[in-house]
Parts: sequence; C-alpha cells; structure tokens
Amino acid sequence: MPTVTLIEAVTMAMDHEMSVDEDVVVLGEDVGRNGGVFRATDGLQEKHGEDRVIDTPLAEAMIAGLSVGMAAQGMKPIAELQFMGFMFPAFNQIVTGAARLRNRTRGRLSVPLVVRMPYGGGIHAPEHHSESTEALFAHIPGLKVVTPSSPARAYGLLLAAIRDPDPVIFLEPKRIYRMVKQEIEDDGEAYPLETCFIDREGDDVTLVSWGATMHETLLAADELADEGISCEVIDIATIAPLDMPTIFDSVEKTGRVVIVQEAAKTGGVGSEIAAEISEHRLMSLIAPIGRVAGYDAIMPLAKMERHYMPQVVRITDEVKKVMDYS
Amino acid sequence: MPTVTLIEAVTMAMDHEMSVDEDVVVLGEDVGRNGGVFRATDGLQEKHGEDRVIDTPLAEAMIAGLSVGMAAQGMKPIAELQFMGFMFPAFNQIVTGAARLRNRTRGRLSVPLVVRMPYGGGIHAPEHHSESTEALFAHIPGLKVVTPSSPARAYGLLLAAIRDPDPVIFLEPKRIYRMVKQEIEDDGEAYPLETCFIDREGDDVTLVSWGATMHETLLAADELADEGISCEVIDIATIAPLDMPTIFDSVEKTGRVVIVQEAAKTGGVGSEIAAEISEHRLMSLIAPIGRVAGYDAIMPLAKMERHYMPQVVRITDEVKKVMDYS
Amino acid sequence: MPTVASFEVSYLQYLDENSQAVNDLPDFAKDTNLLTGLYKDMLFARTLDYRAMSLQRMGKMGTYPGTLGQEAVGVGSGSCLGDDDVLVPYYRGSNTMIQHGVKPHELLLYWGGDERGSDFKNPRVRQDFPIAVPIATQCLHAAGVATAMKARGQTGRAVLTEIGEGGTSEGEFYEALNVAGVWNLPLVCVINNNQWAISVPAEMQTACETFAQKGIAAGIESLQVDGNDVIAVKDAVGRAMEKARSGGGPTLIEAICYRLCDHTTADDASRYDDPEAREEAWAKEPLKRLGDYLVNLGAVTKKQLEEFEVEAKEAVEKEVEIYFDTILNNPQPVGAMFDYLYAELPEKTKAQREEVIARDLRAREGG
Amino acid sequence: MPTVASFEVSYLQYLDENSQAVNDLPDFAKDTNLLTGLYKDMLFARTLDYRAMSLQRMGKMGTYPGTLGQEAVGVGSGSCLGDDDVLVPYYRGSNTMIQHGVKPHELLLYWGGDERGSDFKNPRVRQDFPIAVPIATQCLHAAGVATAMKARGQTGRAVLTEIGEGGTSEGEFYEALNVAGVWNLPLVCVINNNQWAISVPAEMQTACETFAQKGIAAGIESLQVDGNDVIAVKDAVGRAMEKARSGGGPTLIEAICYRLCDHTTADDASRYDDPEAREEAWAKEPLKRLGDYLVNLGAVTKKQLEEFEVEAKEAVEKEVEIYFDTILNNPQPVGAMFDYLYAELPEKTKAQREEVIARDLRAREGG
Ligand SMILES: Cc1ncc(C[n+]2csc(CCOP(=O)(O)OP(=O)(O)O)c2C)c(N)n1
Ligand SMILES: Cc1ncc(C[n+]2csc(CCOP(=O)(O)OP(=O)(O)O)c2C)c(N)n1
Ligand SMILES: [Mg+2]
Ligand SMILES: [Mg+2]
Repeated sequence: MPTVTLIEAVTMAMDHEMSVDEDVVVLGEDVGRNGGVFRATDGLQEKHGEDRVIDTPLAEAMIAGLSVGMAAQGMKPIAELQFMGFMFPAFNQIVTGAARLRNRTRGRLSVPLVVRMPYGGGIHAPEHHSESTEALFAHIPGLKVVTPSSPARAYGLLLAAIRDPDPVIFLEPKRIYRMVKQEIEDDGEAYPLETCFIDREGDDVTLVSWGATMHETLLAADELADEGISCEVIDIATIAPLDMPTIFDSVEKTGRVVIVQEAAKTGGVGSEIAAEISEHRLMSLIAPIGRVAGYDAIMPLAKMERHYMPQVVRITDEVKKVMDYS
Repeated sequence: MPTVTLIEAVTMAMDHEMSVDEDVVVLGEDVGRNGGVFRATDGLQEKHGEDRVIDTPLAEAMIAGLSVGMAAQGMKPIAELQFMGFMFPAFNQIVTGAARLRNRTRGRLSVPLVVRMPYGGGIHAPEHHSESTEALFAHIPGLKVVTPSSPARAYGLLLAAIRDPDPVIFLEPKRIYRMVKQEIEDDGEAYPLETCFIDREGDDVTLVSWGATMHETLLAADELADEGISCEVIDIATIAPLDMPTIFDSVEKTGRVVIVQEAAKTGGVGSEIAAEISEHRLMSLIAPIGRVAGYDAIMPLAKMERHYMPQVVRITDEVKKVMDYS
Repeated sequence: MPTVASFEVSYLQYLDENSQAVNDLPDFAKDTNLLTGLYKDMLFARTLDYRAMSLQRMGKMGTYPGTLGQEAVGVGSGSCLGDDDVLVPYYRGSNTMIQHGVKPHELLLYWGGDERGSDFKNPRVRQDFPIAVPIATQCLHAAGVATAMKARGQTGRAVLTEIGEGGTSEGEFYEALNVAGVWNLPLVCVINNNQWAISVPAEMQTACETFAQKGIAAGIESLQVDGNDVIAVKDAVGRAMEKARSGGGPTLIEAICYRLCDHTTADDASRYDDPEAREEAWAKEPLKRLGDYLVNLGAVTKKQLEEFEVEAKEAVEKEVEIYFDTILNNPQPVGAMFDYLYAELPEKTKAQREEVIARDLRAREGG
Repeated sequence: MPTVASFEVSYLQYLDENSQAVNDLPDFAKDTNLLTGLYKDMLFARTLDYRAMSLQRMGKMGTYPGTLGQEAVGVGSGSCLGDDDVLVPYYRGSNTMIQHGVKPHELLLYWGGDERGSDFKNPRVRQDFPIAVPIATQCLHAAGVATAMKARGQTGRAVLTEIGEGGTSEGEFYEALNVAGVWNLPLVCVINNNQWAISVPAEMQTACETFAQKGIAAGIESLQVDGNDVIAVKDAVGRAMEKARSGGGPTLIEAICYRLCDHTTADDASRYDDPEAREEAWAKEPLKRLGDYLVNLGAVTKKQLEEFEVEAKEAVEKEVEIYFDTILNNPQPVGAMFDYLYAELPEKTKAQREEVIARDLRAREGG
C-alpha cells in the first residue's frame, strides 16, 4: 500500500477514476503540463493525454460553464479552480448553472461535475489565497460540499464526489496537503457522502470541525484529555448536506458542543450546525454552544494570519469555558 | 407629507441625496430613460441628468467593478442590479473589490457604494427572479447588508446606506414594493444602521424576521394574539452587522424564539441568529429555537412558489409548537 | 508602423427591403416550397406570440418575451439544426427551439411557471438546453457541449447558441467565444441584434460599429446578416453549422432586425422607443419581406397567405389547449419541488419534502 | 458580400533586436539623458527583482512575482504617468508602480505580507490602486476611476491599467474595454504579453494572432508594440495617455516581451518552458537592447553601465533596510486586522477585536 499525503491521495483518486471511466476528464488552469500549481494533477496529463487533462484559458466562469455543458453531455468533468479566492468569477455558473440543471429540466439533463479547489490559510500565501468561504456553497440547494481532513478521506470522498451524479464542490484544505502521510490502498473504494466521521470518542463535550482545523481540534482534544476532559471529535466531511443525526447522537451523550471553523464566524457553517442543535436538541444542552472561528475580519496577509485562525489554545479555552459553565 | 409605497420611498431617498450631494450618482441597466424595470429610478434621470443617472451596458461585474473605481475617487455610486438572481456576475467585484479596498489599503482608499437589488419571491416572476440569497453577503466581512420592511424604513435606511462611508448591499423586498403606503416626510432623516426595530411588543415568544416576511410575521402575531399568545416582533433591518443585543433582550423576556426567513433554511441568516442565541442566551431559552424558512430546494417557478415560501400558517404552527414545548 | 493583422466584417442579404433579390439566391432558396414552409413557420411564431401575450394579459400566463420582428432570426437559425445538433437557446429563442422540435405548449408551460416546460419530450431535442435567463451563461454551456462533441470525436454534430446584442456586453459571452476559438469548437453563436436591451439601445452597449466584430477578439470568423431576411439567416447559419460539423470551427453571426414588441409583457416600450424608428422597422419586417417575395414570384397567392393565417391560429390553439389541460388537470405535485434537486434526495431534506406535501394535503382538505 | 467594417493592428518598434533604430525616434528618445534614466530605472527594477527573490529564498519574504525580461513594459508605461494620473496596476506591476512613485520598500512590505505596503505614502500615488491579485478585476476599477474623472470633467487626467496576456481571457477584461469604448473613457490598458500565464503559453489562451485585436471587440484603438523596446513602449503609452487626457478616449496596447523568470518564486518554469525559446528571448531583452544602443551611440560607456549596477544595488539595499526595519521594529499591532474593515467598527465585532488583542498580549507575556 502506498503511503501518501492528502494531495497525493487527491491525485490518486483522479487517476483511478480516469483509468476506469473514460468520461472523466480534468480541466483547469495549469493542470496539464505543469501538473497544477499545487501539483494535484501531477503526471495525469502524461498518463491520460492532453485530451483528458486540459489546460484551459484563464477564466473561471468559463471553466465552470464549460463543465456544465460537458456534464450535460454525460462527461464527468473535474474542474480545478486554482484557489478558492478565485472561485468568485465561477460562482454564477456554479449557482445558476451547475446546481440547477437537473431541477430545471425535471431530471432530463444533469451535471455530474466536481469542482475542486484548495482553500484556507496558514501557508503564508499572497492576498486572496487564504480564504475559507465554504458557507457560500453550503447555502445553495442543488450542490453538495465536501472537504477531507486526511489522505484516506481525500481519496475516498473524492472518488464518491466524482461518481456522484450531481455537482460536488470538493474543497481541499491546502494547509494540510502535505502535513501527514497515510497508507492507502488504491482500490477504488469510495467513502459515503453525507456522513460524519467520529474521530475520537468522548463523553464530556462534542467538538465538531472539518478540513484543516480538524488538526487543531484533535490536538486540543489531546491536551484536554491530559486535563481530564473527554472530547468526542467529529469531522463532518460533507459540509452540505449535513449528517446531523451523528452530531445529535453525540450531543445527547455529552450535552456540550464546541464548533471549530477557520471561516469568518458570522454566517459560517458552524452557525448552521449550532442552529440545528438549538432547534432539535436544545434540551440535551447543558452549556451554550461554543464557536471557535476565524474573526469577522478580512483574512490578514501573511504576517498576521496566525492571529486570525483558530489555534489550539482558542479551542481549549472555549472547551474549558463550556465545561465550566453552570 | 407624501404618502408613498416602499419603492417610491426608495426613489425619494435617492432623489433627496442626489439633490444635496453631487457625488451621488445612480447607475445600472435601464435605470435611466426607463426609470428601472420596477421604476425605482423613475424620474431621476429627467431631474438629475444623464451624467448622474446612467444607463450602463449589460454587465453586472462591470457595474460593480466600475462603482468600486468611482467610489475610490470619492464619488458615491448607487448601483442597481436588476434582480438578486443576476448579482452573481457582480459577486467577485463585491467580495474581492468593494468589501476589501479600505482594509487592503489601511484606509487610504474606501468604497462608499450602495448596491441595490430587488429580491424575494411571490410575484410570479420568471426563473431566477425570485431568490433570497442575502446570507451570501452577510458572511463577507467588509460589507453591510440592509433590507427595509416598510416605506419609512426604505427611506431612512437607504439614506443611511448612501451616507455610509463603506459598501452597503441594500436589498429591496420586491413583493412588498407596492403593498402598503405610508406617510413620509422627505426630510433627509436617516435611520441608524445596525439597529433592529421592535415592531410589536410581547411576552410569550420573540419573532425575528426582515424584509417581505415581516408582513406574514406580523399577520401571524395578530392571529396568535387572538389565541392568547403574545408575540414580540423584531425586524432586524440590518442583516449584517446584526444588532444582537436587541434580540437578546427580547429573548431574555420571552424565552422563546421563532425566526422567519424566505431564504433556503440551511445556512441562512436565521441560522446565524439562532447560533448567536445558543451561544449567548442559551439559558434564557425555554424552548427550541424555531426557524420557519424557505425549503432547501430551488425556488420553484410561479405555479409552485407559494408552497415554497413561509406562509402565515407555517409561522403560527411553529409558534404553537414552540409554545407547547415542555 | 507596419500592419500585423487585418480584419473585415461582411454583410449578407438576399432579399432587400422591397423583397427584391439582391444576390444570387442559395440553392435551398430556389425551392419555393421550402420558402413557403419557412413563411408558415414564421407565421406560426407570430401567431403564438400574439396568443401568448393575450394569455398573459388575461392572467393565464407569466411574463412572456415576444419575438415580433425577430421571426426570421429564430426560424432561420433553428431550421439549420439537425437531429444530432444541440441547441442552447436564450430566453427569446422560442422560435429556434420550436424549429428544432420543442413543443410550443412546452414553452407555454415554461413561461406559465411550470418546470415541466423544460423537460422537452421530443427525442430530437432531449439534449437541448432549457432556456437560459441569466444572460450569456448559455454561451458557455454551448461551448461545453461543443467541447464534449469534440472530445468524443463526434464529427457531424454541432452546437447552436444565441444571445441578444445587449448580452454581448457580458464577459461570459466573450469567454465562450474565446475558448471556442482556441479549441476550434463546433459552435455557432447567433446574435439577435434587435436594437434593444430592454430600454437600452444598441449604440449604448458598445462603441463597435458591428456586433459581429466582437468575434475578432476571439479570432473566429464573424459576419453580419440581414436578420429580416430569413434566406440570409438560414444561409449564413446553415453554412456555419456545416463548417462546425466538419471540424472547421466556430462562427459568430450578427443578425440585424428590430424588436417590434415590448421587451416582455412586463415592459412598455413606448416609454423609450421612438415611434418613427419603429414605424420604419415595420416596413422591413421578415414576414412581409418573404411573403411579398413569394407573391411577386407567383409561388403563393395573397389568398393563400390568408389561409395560412387561419391554419396557424388553429395550430396555436391546439397547443394552448394542451397547456391548459396540463396545468389544470395535471398539475405538478408539490413534492416535485424536491424530486429533481439531486438524483437522490439527501436525508437532511426528506422531512421538508414530507412537510410540504402534508401542508398541501391539509390545505386541500380545507384547513 | 459587402464589407461593412475593417480593422488593422499595427506594430511599433524603434530599436530592433540588434539595438539598431528602425524608425525615426520620437523626440523624447533624442534626449540620451532621458534614455539613460530609463536604463537606470530598468536596472533598478532588475536589481530589486533579484534581491526580492533572494529574500524569498531566505524565507524573509513571501511569494514574489518577478519582472525579468519585462522591465521595459513596466518602466516604459509607468514613465508616462503624471501627477494627476491614476495607476491601477496588476500584481506584476511593480515597475510601473515605482515609476509613478510607489516606494520599493512598500512593495516589499506587500509581498512580505504586511498590508501597509498598499498604503502608499507618496502623495503622488495616494489615489493609485493597490496591486490586484484577482485577475482582470483591476481593469474595471480602472474604468471606474476613469468614469469619475470624466463625470467630473477632469480633462488632463487619465488612468493606466495593465494585465497579463493570460488575463485577457477573463470576461472582466473585456467588459472594462467595452465600457471604456462606449463611454470614451480616459483609459489606457497595457497588456504585458510575456508569453506565459504561469505554465500556459500565449497560443493556448486564444486563437487571436494578436492580443491587441481584442480591443476591436470594444471598438477602441488597439496596437502592438515591441515590449523589449522601452522607447516603443514609452512612445505608444505616452501618446495614448495624452490622447486619453485630452478627451480622445481609450487605447489598448499589447507589449510583446518574454517572462525570463519563473511565474513567481513558487513556480518552476523549467517544468514547462523550452530552454531554447528562453535562450532566444534572452537575446532580445530590454536592458541589453537599450544599453547597447546607448553604448553604440557613445552616450554611455560600458564601464558606466557597470557603475550603474553598483548604484542600483545600493539603492535597493536601502529599500531592503527600510523593509526590515518596519517588519522587525515596527510591526502592525494585531488589532489592525479590525481597524480598517469599516470607517467605524461595528458593535458586533468589537469583542473580537478585544479578544485578538488580549490573546496576543497573553502570548507575548509568555503564555
Ligand atoms: C445576467 C442578467 N442580467 C440581467 C438580466 C435582466 N434582463 C433580461 S433581458 C435583458 C435585456 C437583454 O437584452 P438583449 O441581450 O439585447 O436581448 P433581447 O432581450 O433584446 O433579446 C435584461 C437586462 C438577466 N436576465 N440576466
Ligand atoms: C481570477 C484569478 N484566477 C487565477 C489566478 C491565479 N493566477 C495568478 S497569475 C496567473 C497567470 C496569469 O498570467 P498572465 O495574465 O499572462 O500574467 P503574467 O503572470 O504572465 O504577468 C494565474 C492563473 C488569479 N490570480 N486570479
Ligand atoms: Mg436586444
Ligand atoms: Mg503572461
């Protein structure tokens, strides 16, 4: 079994699916000869040819809109947008095009499309390269939104996304692209979408996160364990549609929740999770729902970005606050 | 005092501010000779001239991007986007351009811009003409998002928006454009932003809404009063940044909350309000937080749209559920 | 300064304003039966238009974008579509769509506010896109369909898309042409230059003297045709489609006509249109143009033209009947709001579907 | 088919690859002091570039987009900017910005990850836009600034903006040119055609034989210049700016050169660039071009050129010192993250500001 990083797992999943399904094609800026600015498509063009790993002109609306047309013909495009900060020109096509075609035509046409993009901060990248705006996609009916927090999940969830008959926004937490390696069998086994993963069982408090901040969340859980606080840690993995039952079960057990997100706090995915809990499991709660999040500020440039992001200490502080609540 | 509809109040506010501030200009598709497809700019070009009420080419990104440039020079553009469904091409310029310029330049340049757009369903409009995606703007630091629920508020809040030194997204609930008339003095008095309005005082449950659904929410409160349920009704008016203290005070009093929004439930502004309450006033709650919202489906075409939207009966049902909770 | 590149835009017209042939007609146009067929199709278009507007006025349909004065653009272009071609229309594309095989009552359903109007039942058009309301987005979808055809080596197929002259100001229009050019896609894009984008006249959209020249920015063949002359439209689009099908790449065609109706039923053009300009435009309109030509030629009589009108009305009425029958006797169940969102409805959303169905049931049972 | 419109794109060059004058030089170029100044400015640009890259390699700066081989485009264009003009640069516009008056250390600050680098202190450039990273967005800002100038009747002012040849595939580029055309805005747009958009060569962006011809789609004057010839760049941009200032409207200028560096410090061009093509391009590069010309002319000696290098290094080092001094001795307080979001921080956000400050304090106090 190869031992791979998260980004290598992304490549592996695309490679696998391109090998077994000739309708799968990859397109985007610099995905071909260059193998992607992060190298997510490294080697794919050499192996699958220029017709299936396509360097496009520089235009994100075009990449998305073109993909809608291709998908409507039964192809399965995997479109790469270079950074989430550059998805905005494509947003029109994603929302008014991709998300709606099946519904608009009562199922006559559909859009089996994956739009991949790296997101999040912490790598000292230039301006507009570090944002986390997954909540914008999560509000749009017709889309699915997925983000992996480990190489194995990247592989399994991306396979699921490619095979999904509907548009999936696949968000890659670039800060952890190369953080850890994992042994993964390249066996084409997909993971289920709309399913949370319980990464650590615990009794005192439920920590919910996704993507790169799973890393800090698990570290916080470790630290807290040393202090005698037992955390259950959930990786939601599919941001939309959310698997709330898994979270509800945990909340019933622990009665306390802290949600960790890198995105700006207001209107983030964490707010939706908190709202669902306050609607459906309010009476299980024995403490306020904590949200550790990026501030409601514009992601600062490199020199200050670490202050913006949820660090381990912010998580442990919040958990202690929630634990101390009475 | 003239008796005006909400849309006439919008026109009145623009007219007033154009008369007293020569930096204020109006631009958009069909805003000039035609006076806007809803007639919001009716008569403005005749009065203020073609140089200040400008018919643009048909391109929303352009309207927004141009406005950023104009605003950086100290002009105060009021840009009209014809329908919220057509704001998506402009979203890039609003998010990466308008919302950030002050922050990016440490205050050297700023964007005193208002982007107006009609939103919401219920008028049997064609496809893409009926959506409510205010939550997308509300998540973006650097923006303010405002929506009026009455002619007086339209006038006062739009004046505030125009005078605000930063970009304000001004959302006009088109379903109630002409629903009621109100006497308004054209005195140039602005209303404060970031301030909720308490439209009805009550003790049993707090109803929170904004825009067109304030209408159904108030009707529901009337009906419920007949049944002996006393509702406090809050119009948030400024969607971002939210005036939570006013809502918190009400929740402390009533212990019960139902939020009413027309937008799709998941990831809507209602989720943020619920999350804030569950973080800061959890222990005031004696019942789960109810959310009456548009479904997580694509806004249907005219024949089915009424089923999509929050009707009075859905609100009264939810309030009763919350009241019956024990 | 040496010249490193030069370009020309040409203009195609066969029948002039007085219905006189100004050029050698293309072969198809020597077949007067075929021309009579085109005339009848344009007449059907106009009849449907008037009927749809009257339905709207009676509150029996939603907003409707008429095609008055633009029948030659839609019918001429649409008549060039083969079984294997794909049409990616814009909202004023009714006539193009009908030419390819979309049922007129489907269009009534769509504009009447019923999603089933985009579930085209004719196998010939199952791959066609539904109407695009967000302007210019369709151009990219069309380029995508063309990309799929090319990737799969499907010569013999091509894509037709259309846009208004106002829509050419949108960046997505240009992005689509640009990629079509560089990838040599089998795509034909027709600009319906009807002089107006709602109230904004064409000369306020761009400084260009022609809309066709916008194709030069994409390096693709571009030309102008008289959009009131269905023969010119059909000839230009037909040749462009044939070129596209055989690997020759994309073409941009500007068809010049005049929007003789309001923008939609929600508009009142008298607020901004000049009555004289409109009067002038009426003199050039496409039905008169072809009708006079056929009468002058002796191919049809004036009396026959009148008979065609009766036939058209009958044909339209049949479509209106199906429309009414569908919305009155066979409305969509409310659950349909959820049934096509995804191939399979997410768990999270199932309760909402049940709620909307239960509420509807309760309301019907007289709650 | 009659031709209804025709267009030409011309090419401007004064010094050829061998530094020979191929055209009568414009007046300014007869002033060898001025030319020597331009040479020094290009040399400063190159020196700064190398230094910034070495800083990045040492981990003392962030990603940096070099301008090697493109010095004539930036210096030539920027030298045409007057006190009242506004520059709306793109991310590879360092040299244009410096020409107008942005301090080189401000650029280092920006790319070093400090927002204060966009708070240009020189009064001459207080109205200039900061660097635009989202490609093509700057073109619309530039058109907006030009709209303000026009609306206020400020003749004598004009706006310069720039974009890469890859960026011309974005719709917003085209939208900006189109509105500039139809409103006759005082706008000059320079395309830095450096042959590459990261790894994608120019011929994969578009089927156009020139990028200049994209202006034809906007109905505006468009031309090509030799982007390795600073005289040609300065002449073309200077005349275009003058035209814009005096109400003559917009111009699109394609400057052809070659990106002799990696896309940014995060890139490795050897993965895709052809060493031979790069070798060829080195022979045409702008410093050699002008230096040889000045030496041949006898205006400067080879030895002087070497002295210029020393001077340039010293000047760059001064800027680097200010950069280090600022980030090390005068870093931004963490609250700054909130201080420029709005003119006044919303109530809702104040607690967050306090939190970040308190946390920072605690961390410093050794938490
Ligand atoms: C992106 C977008 N912006 C605005 C609109 C609203 N709108 C509908 S039609 C129209 C005018 C279009 O004019 P043109 O492109 O010339 O086409 P025509 O209607 O004349 O056929 C506008 C502004 C829209 N549908 N989509
Ligand atoms: C909207 C957007 N998409 C993608 C990127 C990422 N990106 C940065 S530079 C670049 C290539 C640009 O090439 P070109 O326009 O030729 O300019 P050059 O870098 O060669 O000067 C890309 C794709 C971006 N910054 N903005
Ligand atoms: Mg038109
Ligand atoms: Mg380039």
